[in-house]
Order: sequence, then structure tokens, then C-alpha cells
Amino acid sequence: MTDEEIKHVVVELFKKIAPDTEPEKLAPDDDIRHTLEIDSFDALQFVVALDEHFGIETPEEDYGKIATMKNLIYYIQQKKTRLPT
Amino acid sequence: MIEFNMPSLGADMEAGTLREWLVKPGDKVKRGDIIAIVETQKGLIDIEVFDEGVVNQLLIREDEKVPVGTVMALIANGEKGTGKTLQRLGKETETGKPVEEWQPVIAPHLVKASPLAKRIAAEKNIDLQTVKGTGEGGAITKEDVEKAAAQKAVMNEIKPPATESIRMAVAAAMSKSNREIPHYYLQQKIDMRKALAWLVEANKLRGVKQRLLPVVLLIKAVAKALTAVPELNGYWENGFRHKDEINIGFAISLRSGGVMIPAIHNADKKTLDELMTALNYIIPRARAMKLKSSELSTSTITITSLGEANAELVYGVIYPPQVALVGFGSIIEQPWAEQGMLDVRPVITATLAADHRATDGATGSRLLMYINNYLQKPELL
Amino acid sequence: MNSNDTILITYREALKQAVREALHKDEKVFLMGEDVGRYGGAFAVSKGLLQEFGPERIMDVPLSENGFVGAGIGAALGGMRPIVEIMTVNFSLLAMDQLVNNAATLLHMSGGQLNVPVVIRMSCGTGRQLAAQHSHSWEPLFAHIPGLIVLSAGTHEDARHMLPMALQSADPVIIFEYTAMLNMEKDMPGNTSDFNINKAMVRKPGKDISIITYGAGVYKALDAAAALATMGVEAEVVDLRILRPLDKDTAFESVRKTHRALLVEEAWATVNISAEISACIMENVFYELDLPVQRLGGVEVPMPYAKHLEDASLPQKEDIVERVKKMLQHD
Amino acid sequence: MSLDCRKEIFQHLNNNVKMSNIIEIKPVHTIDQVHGMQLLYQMMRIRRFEEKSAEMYTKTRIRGFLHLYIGEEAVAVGVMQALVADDNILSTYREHGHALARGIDAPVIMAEMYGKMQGCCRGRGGSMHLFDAGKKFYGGNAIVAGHLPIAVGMALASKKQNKQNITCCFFGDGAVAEGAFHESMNLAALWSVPLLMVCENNLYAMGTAIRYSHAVQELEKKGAAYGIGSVAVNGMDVLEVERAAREAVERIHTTGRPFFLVCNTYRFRAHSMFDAELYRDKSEVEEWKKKDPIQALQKQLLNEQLVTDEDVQRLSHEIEQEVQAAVDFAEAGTWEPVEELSRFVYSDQRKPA
Repeated sequence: MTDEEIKHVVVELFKKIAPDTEPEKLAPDDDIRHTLEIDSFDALQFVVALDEHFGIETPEEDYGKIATMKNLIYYIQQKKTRLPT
Repeated sequence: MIEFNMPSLGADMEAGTLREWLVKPGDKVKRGDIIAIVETQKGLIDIEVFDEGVVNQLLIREDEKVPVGTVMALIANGEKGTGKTLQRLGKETETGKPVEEWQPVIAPHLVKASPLAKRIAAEKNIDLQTVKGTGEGGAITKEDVEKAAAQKAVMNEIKPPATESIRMAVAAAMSKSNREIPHYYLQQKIDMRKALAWLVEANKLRGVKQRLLPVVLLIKAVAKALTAVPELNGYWENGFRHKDEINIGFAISLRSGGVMIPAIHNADKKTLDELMTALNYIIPRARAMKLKSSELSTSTITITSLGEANAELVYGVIYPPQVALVGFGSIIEQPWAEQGMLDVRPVITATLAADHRATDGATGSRLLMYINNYLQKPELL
Repeated sequence: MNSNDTILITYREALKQAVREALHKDEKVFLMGEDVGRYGGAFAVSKGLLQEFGPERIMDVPLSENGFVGAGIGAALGGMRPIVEIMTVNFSLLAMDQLVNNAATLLHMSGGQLNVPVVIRMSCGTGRQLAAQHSHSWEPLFAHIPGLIVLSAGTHEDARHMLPMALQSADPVIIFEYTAMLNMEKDMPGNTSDFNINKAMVRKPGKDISIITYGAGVYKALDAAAALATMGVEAEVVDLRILRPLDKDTAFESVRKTHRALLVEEAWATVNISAEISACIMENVFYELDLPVQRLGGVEVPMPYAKHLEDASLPQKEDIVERVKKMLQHD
Repeated sequence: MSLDCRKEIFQHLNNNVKMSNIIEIKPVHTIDQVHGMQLLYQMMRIRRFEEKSAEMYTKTRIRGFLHLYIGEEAVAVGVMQALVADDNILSTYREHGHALARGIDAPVIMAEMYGKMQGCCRGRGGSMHLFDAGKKFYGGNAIVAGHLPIAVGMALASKKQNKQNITCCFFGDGAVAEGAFHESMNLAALWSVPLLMVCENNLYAMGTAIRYSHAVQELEKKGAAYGIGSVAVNGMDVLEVERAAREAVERIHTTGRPFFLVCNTYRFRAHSMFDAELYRDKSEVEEWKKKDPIQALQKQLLNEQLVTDEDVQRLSHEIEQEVQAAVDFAEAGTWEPVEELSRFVYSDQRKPA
């Protein structure tokens, strides 16, 4: 998967969880939760969605690694390559 | 060749035992001759032949029991046989039709309601679980459902799913509260270190979908505290009315503005996991404005939690006719003195807004103490 | 209906007028039964008819229930229009073979060739201290049998008008008449243009509960409904009238309106007409019910002689009122 | 009939009954050739039809109960000679012989026993319930003596309407023990109705011999007790049965009163198909078979040179074809659609309002 493809999926996931936000407008280094005004509940929903779509389990201590779009895409790429397909 | 069969002498005869052949191969037989004696449940019966010819072969030995229709002997007749083999009646109706695919639909019996009540509830989209029955043995009657439907209609009127009207509803309720309820406020800082540490460990044991948020600890702590301080759980309706059930109204802010306060029923009796499940159920529906009227009207106290990265403390406005509201600010790291030592701890500030007509500060203070104590022993929650 | 259109009449006189009219209208009609002629009828229903019509048309018969009921069936097959009176329903048991095996079956067994246009009248009911062998309520027994038309004349109107309708039927009709009501005087509607023997009737409309009954239960239910009205309960009284083929639709219609049903009859409750109606309500209008269907039937005991025991074994007006109150008391 | 027996009967008679109620039929020795052939044909036809029915029963084409009349043919055929088309006939569950003798077509009877729609009752009746309203044949009644009261009523209807027809009711010795018989005899006499009661006394009520059923075994005496003219005849002799029936019918017409004709006969076959005949000796059956009514008539006609062996052969051949045609008709018949199941419970004219 290319970074663009991952970004596309991630944007769709955010839209589903928080329909009235505009995740496609996020800059690579924007703090996602802050910019989109996502609370802890929605954040947890997003982590669940990551698990469902990419098969990635995100432990709580990794929450800091997915705070921006750039980091999030990197995190997903890393995790995916580590998983046997 | 003609077949001589074990005859059927009645619908209740299934088989017969050949006791004696009265003919042997080569014997000539004619219609009406008795050629065999067969034993049935009714005794020995003479068996006649209906055809003419020469006995060719005896196929059944004496004392052999055979079912009705079995060929017992062959009789040769020079010309073409009159006794053509007839199929047994009934066979034609048994030919295999394909087995119909069929699945039973068996709904669980959940509520005691009259059939009519069930029908009306289905028509009016009323959840019978939320209707209180006044009939025989608590059965829900037509009248009960119609009452609930009327209430729902009222709720729908004051709560059309438009942001603006939610804003108006909140405005009306809060104005009424501020106008009528003499609020008093208390606040308490709570060290969340143990609670959060316990939560991290607890979440390690859970899958992503089962993960708990800190807010469930807060809800459960409040609910348990209320069992110790029941004076704050109830309504003010011409005097304080205590409620047995602890139904916690959980304020959910809508991104588009306004709040919704769905109830989590019997929160004191739910486990943390069950509370999390309840939140997972309620929050998305609240945000989609798909809550049922009953979920909005049955809470006995309200909790408002600001969550992370927000204000440090909140002074709430009581939701009438309730008599108390517990507020939680953000968890933020603060210097914390304990036993003469200074440390940095994650701290949350709990506030209580309470109706002074129903309780005094001492009661409110006891509630906050209990909440604090429970959050220091998260394993007991 | 205008009060000028009603006639004050006893139940006995209503029955008699019906028989008399039938004899006048059709010369093929004749009345046969034990003591219908010289005695004047065991209950004086046919008193004077022998003098008016002669012994060929008012035939006294010997005590041979099986014989003369069978003869009535035969006379019907032979082109006559017999009215057979079985003195009381209790004796009908002696004619059961004729009624069940012949009257009810001949049309079917013959593949539609033979009609049995016989009318059997039976005096029946309870309440006169006649004890176990003379107080039967056999309506359910006969209502069980396909091929019979079973009518129950629970009102003066039906006592007067069921017979002429029955005589128009090509099939065997059994009419239950109620001895205890013979002396009762009531206003009877004079207008009979919409009279039929196909439909049950709502004797009193109401919206709160349906009291479904027939025969001796009708006037009791109406009295109970009047008492309930003073307490603010509007009970609807349905008189089934035709027990076979049962007109269930009228009962269903009533349940759709009231959503509650109390079924009342004098026959023993086990396997009675109410049991059938109850089952039909479940099958057809279950989702109209706001309360379980309830029944008031005869206590399951051979009828005792002593008055207080007899009274206790039958549903009375007070029992109906009490049961309705209990059904409606929950809020 | 002995004199003692007569005295005994008279002692029981009602004082109002003036005439002697035990009648004697004088033997007649002459017979017309054509009529003799007719009688022989009818009896042979009944027998062959029933033999075929038994065969089809063992092959399960016919079900339910099947009661054969074989041995008793002289009664139905003899009595039927005395009746006209307008007379009513009621019979028992052993009625194939009466139905055939009355003129109901063999194919529709066979089809009825097959349960086919082309049967005389559309397959609703079966072997025990053959009806034909057009032939005034009112069953086919399977409750012993249940049809006797009906017969009384039909005769009563004729009387009330001044019709000239009579009603003829066949029943067995078993029926005479039923209350319905006694009630019917009393009513018939009391009302003076044109009714011919024909008792086919074959000596057994199913498996119970008459000596175990009746205290008085001369059944004709029971008719006399009700003041009804009664006679017992040899039911194995078709000519004697016919003469008795003609005289009985004439008396009914002249007196307007009922008559009781007892035909002493014997059934050669078991009561029904599934019957091991534990209740009688084979030797007894063999003795009675010597009196076979068909053999007896055939012998008489041959002796008097009214028929030849070839005539009998020809009859037999014709009957064989007729019976086979009946079977073919029944085989080719169709089943009534199940949708029609509830028809004929009430008359079609009774429609719901």
C-alpha cells in the first residue's frame, strides 16, 4: 500500500467516526485529536477501526506515535510490514 | 406367469405366516380354490386364488412370515394373465418431494405484555422494555403502551433532531434550573495515579475493542458513592423523592453544539466492562441523535466529564428535576504533596453542584469523599 | 327501534306462535313428540294445537326417542317437513345414534344426494331443581357434530323466529329452547325483516369488555351488563345463537372493539362452547387481546338437587359482575 | 310351523289384532323361462361382482370393511322382484347385492368401493354406504338397525302424502336384538304405514350365533308380537322369496299395514374379509353350500329344460365382461380433489350470510 492509499483509508475512517469533521484537510504535522476535536471516546473508536481495517493492534503506550497524520501513516506502514501476510 | 401374493385382508393386517400349502407345483388351480392357509392375528384363514392355471413354483416355505403383497407362488396360465400386478395404493402419494427449506423464527419471551399491547408497541415503535406495566402481575396493557406512546410523542416534539432545537431545549432546561434551583458547589482534587496505572494494566489484558476509558472509572465511582449517599440520587418534585435505581445521565457534547444526556441504567450494578459497553452503545447514537425518549428521561443524577486537554474544572448546572450533578475536569499533571513529600501526579478535579432544597454541603461533601476513596482503590470498582 | 314496534309476550307463547304459524303455512309440516297432543305438551307449548290441526299433524308418539327421531329423519327424506319435539334434552341421548349417525351424515355419505330437512326442538336448561338426569346443557355435545345446524334460542325473539327460519333449511336443525324462561314476559321486536339464523347478535353494545354467551346465559349477561353500567363499565353482550356452524366473526368483531372477553355458559366448562370460542379468539384475534380470555361455566358436577347447590353450580348474574370487576380492577 | 308355536304367538297378540299374523306362502311350481333366466343372471352377477371385490380387496384396491353377500343372493333378488321404481329401499352394510339388484350400475358401485369420484357417492361412502337417490336406494347403513326408524319415517311420509309407494327395509338377525327394531316395529304398526321389513336371517350377528343372541329364535314371532303380519321363508330359494315378497307387498297395499318377512339364509363367506371364522365349523358351511341358491335355481331350470348349459356359459361370460368393465371403470376413475373435502356437510344452498 502506498502512503496515499493509507491516508485515503484513514480519512474515511475518521469521517465515519466523526462525520462532521474534515480530516482530508489535515496537514501532515497537525495534531489530529486537537484539530478534529476528537475526544478519548472517538480516539478509542479509531484505534478499534485501525485494528479492523489493517489488522494493527495499537497498545495504549503507542498513542503518542499516532498523534499526527505523518506519524500515523508511518506507524501503519511499519506495523504492516512486520505482519506476515 | 401370474404372481400369487400374500393378500391384504384388512388395513390392520401387515403380514401373515404361511402355515400350509394346499397345492404343489404342477397342480391345476381355478378361481376360488383354497390353496394356502395363512395365520394372522385373528387366526388361521383360508386363502383363495383368483386366477386359473398351473402352479409353477412355490416361493415361500411353510411357517415363513411375510409382509402383505409378497409374492408367494407363481402360477402359469397358457394365455395372457388377467392378474396383472397392481401397484399398491398409496405409493403414488409418497413420492419424494424436495424437503422444504424451513427455519423457525422463535423470538425470546422478554416482557410480559398483552398481545394487544405488543401489537400497538410494534406499530408505534415503542420499546416494551422501557414501559412499566400496570396490569395483572405487572403485565403491560394497551393503556400502558398508549401512555408511553403519548410521552414519546411529547419527547419527539421537544426534541426534533435539529441542532437548533437541541440548543433551545438545553437553554430551556438550564434556565429553569438556574431560576428554580438554589445550587451549592463543592470541589475536590483527586489523585488519579493509582486509577490510571490500574487501567493500563487492565487494558493490557483486553483486546482493542474491550479497552476501558478512564471515564468508566469515574462513572462507577460516582454510582457506588451514591449507594452510600442516597440523598443525592432522586428528584425534587414538591419535596425530595429518592430513587432506588441509580440511573446516571451522562452528558455528551455534540460537535454541532448542545448536549444530550442519555441514562446508563443501574450503573452501580454494572461492571466496568458493562459500563464501557453501555457507553459504546449510547455515545454514537447520541451523536447521531438516535436516542430513545426513555433513555433521555430516566436519569436520576448527571455526570459531566470534560475529558483530556480541556478545562481543569467544571461547575455544572443541575438538570431538573434531579438534585445533583457531578463534574469532572481534565486529568492534568500537578504537583502533589503527600506525607510531607512533593510529587507530580495526574490529578482530576471533581465538582458537585447540588440542590440546596434537598441537601446541605455536608451531604455533598460526603459524596465527594466517597468518590475519592473509590478512585484510590480501583480494583474494587 | 320505536317502542311501538315491540310486542309483550312470554317465551312459551313465542314458541307456540312459531309452531302454529309453521303448521298454517305449509301442509307438509307436522309436529311429532311425546305428549305434544292430548297432554298439550309437557310444558304446554303445544296446548290447543291438536284441536286446531288434528292428530295427523299433531302426533303423539310413544316413548321411543331413537325410533321417532329416526322416523322424523325418514319423513324428511320422504318429502315431509317434520318438527320433532324431544320433550327434554335429557332424552336426546336416547336418540343420539339417529342424530349423529343419520341426520348429520346422510348428505355427506351419499355424496350430496340426500337432504335431511328435519327440525328437532328440545327443551333444555337448568335451574328448576331437577337434579342430575334432568338438568343437562348438551349444546356443546351437538355443536361438536358437523352436518347439524345447532341453534340456541336465548331470547324471546329467537323463540319466535328461529323455527320458521329452520324450516327453510335443507339440512337438519336442532333448536335448544329454555324451560326456565317459559313464563318470562319480555318485549320482543315486531320487525323481523333482518332476522337470520346465520349470525350471532350483539344484544347490547359496549366498549369495555365482551361478554360472549348463548341460551340461558343471554338474559343473565344482560342483567349483569346493566349492573356493570351503574359502575361505569360498558359491557358488550354477544349472543352466539348459532352454535354450529358457529358465527365466530361477530365474536371477533366484538373483541376487536373491547379487547377483553368473558365467555359465559351453563354447560360444564371442560370442552364447552366457550372453550371453542376462546381457541378461535386466540387463533384469529390474539393481537387484539389486552387481557387473557376468561370463562364462566358450569361447575363440573352432576347437577345436585338442593337449590343452593344448584345455584352454586351455575354462573349467575352476580358471578358475571364479580368476574368482570376482577378483570378490570388492575388500575 | 308347529301348532304349539302358533298358540304361543297368539297368546302374545294384542287383542285388537284380529287377523292371524303368521302367514303361510303356498308353494308355486311353475316358472317362466325368461324370468327364470333373469333371476339366475342377477344372482350370478352379484356373486361374480363380489368375488371380484374380494380379489381387489386382497390387492388393496378396495379398503375399509368389505362384507360379502355370497350365499344370500336369493333374498335381494327375490324381494326386489316385488318392488317397483317408486318404492323406497333401505339396506345394511352388506348391501352390494341389493344395490345391484335395484339397478345401480356395477361400475359406479365398484368405483365407490375404490373411493373414486365416479362412485355413486363420490367416494364419500365406500362399500358400506352405497346410495342412489334416483333409484330410491337409501343406503348402505352401517349402524345395525339404525336405518329401521328411518324406514318407518319414509313410509309415514308416503302415507301422509297419499303416495302409493311402499318402503322396503332390509336388515339382519342381529338387528332384531336392537331396541331400534322394536321401537320401529311398534311405530310402524301403531301408525299403520306401508313398510316391508325384510329380515335376512343368516344365523350370525357377526360371529355370534343366533342361539346366543335371541331367547326366541323364530324371528317372525317378534313381528306377530307387534300385530304385524309375519312370515318366515326359505331364503335360499329365490322363487319362494319372490312369491312371499309379492304377497307381502300386496297385503301392504290392501291393508295399508306393515309386513315382516323373515328370509332364513346363510352367508358362505366370512363376516368381513379379515375373519378367521373361529365361531363356526367348516362342515356347517359346507352343508349350507349344498343349498346354494344359484346352484339350486340353475339345477331347476336345467331340469325343466328352460335353460341349457350353453345358456349358463353365455351368462357367465357376459357377467365376467361386465364385472371386468366395472373394475376397469374404477381403475380409470379419478380422485376427488382434496379442495372438495368439506363439500356435502351442509347443502350448497346454505351460504353464509
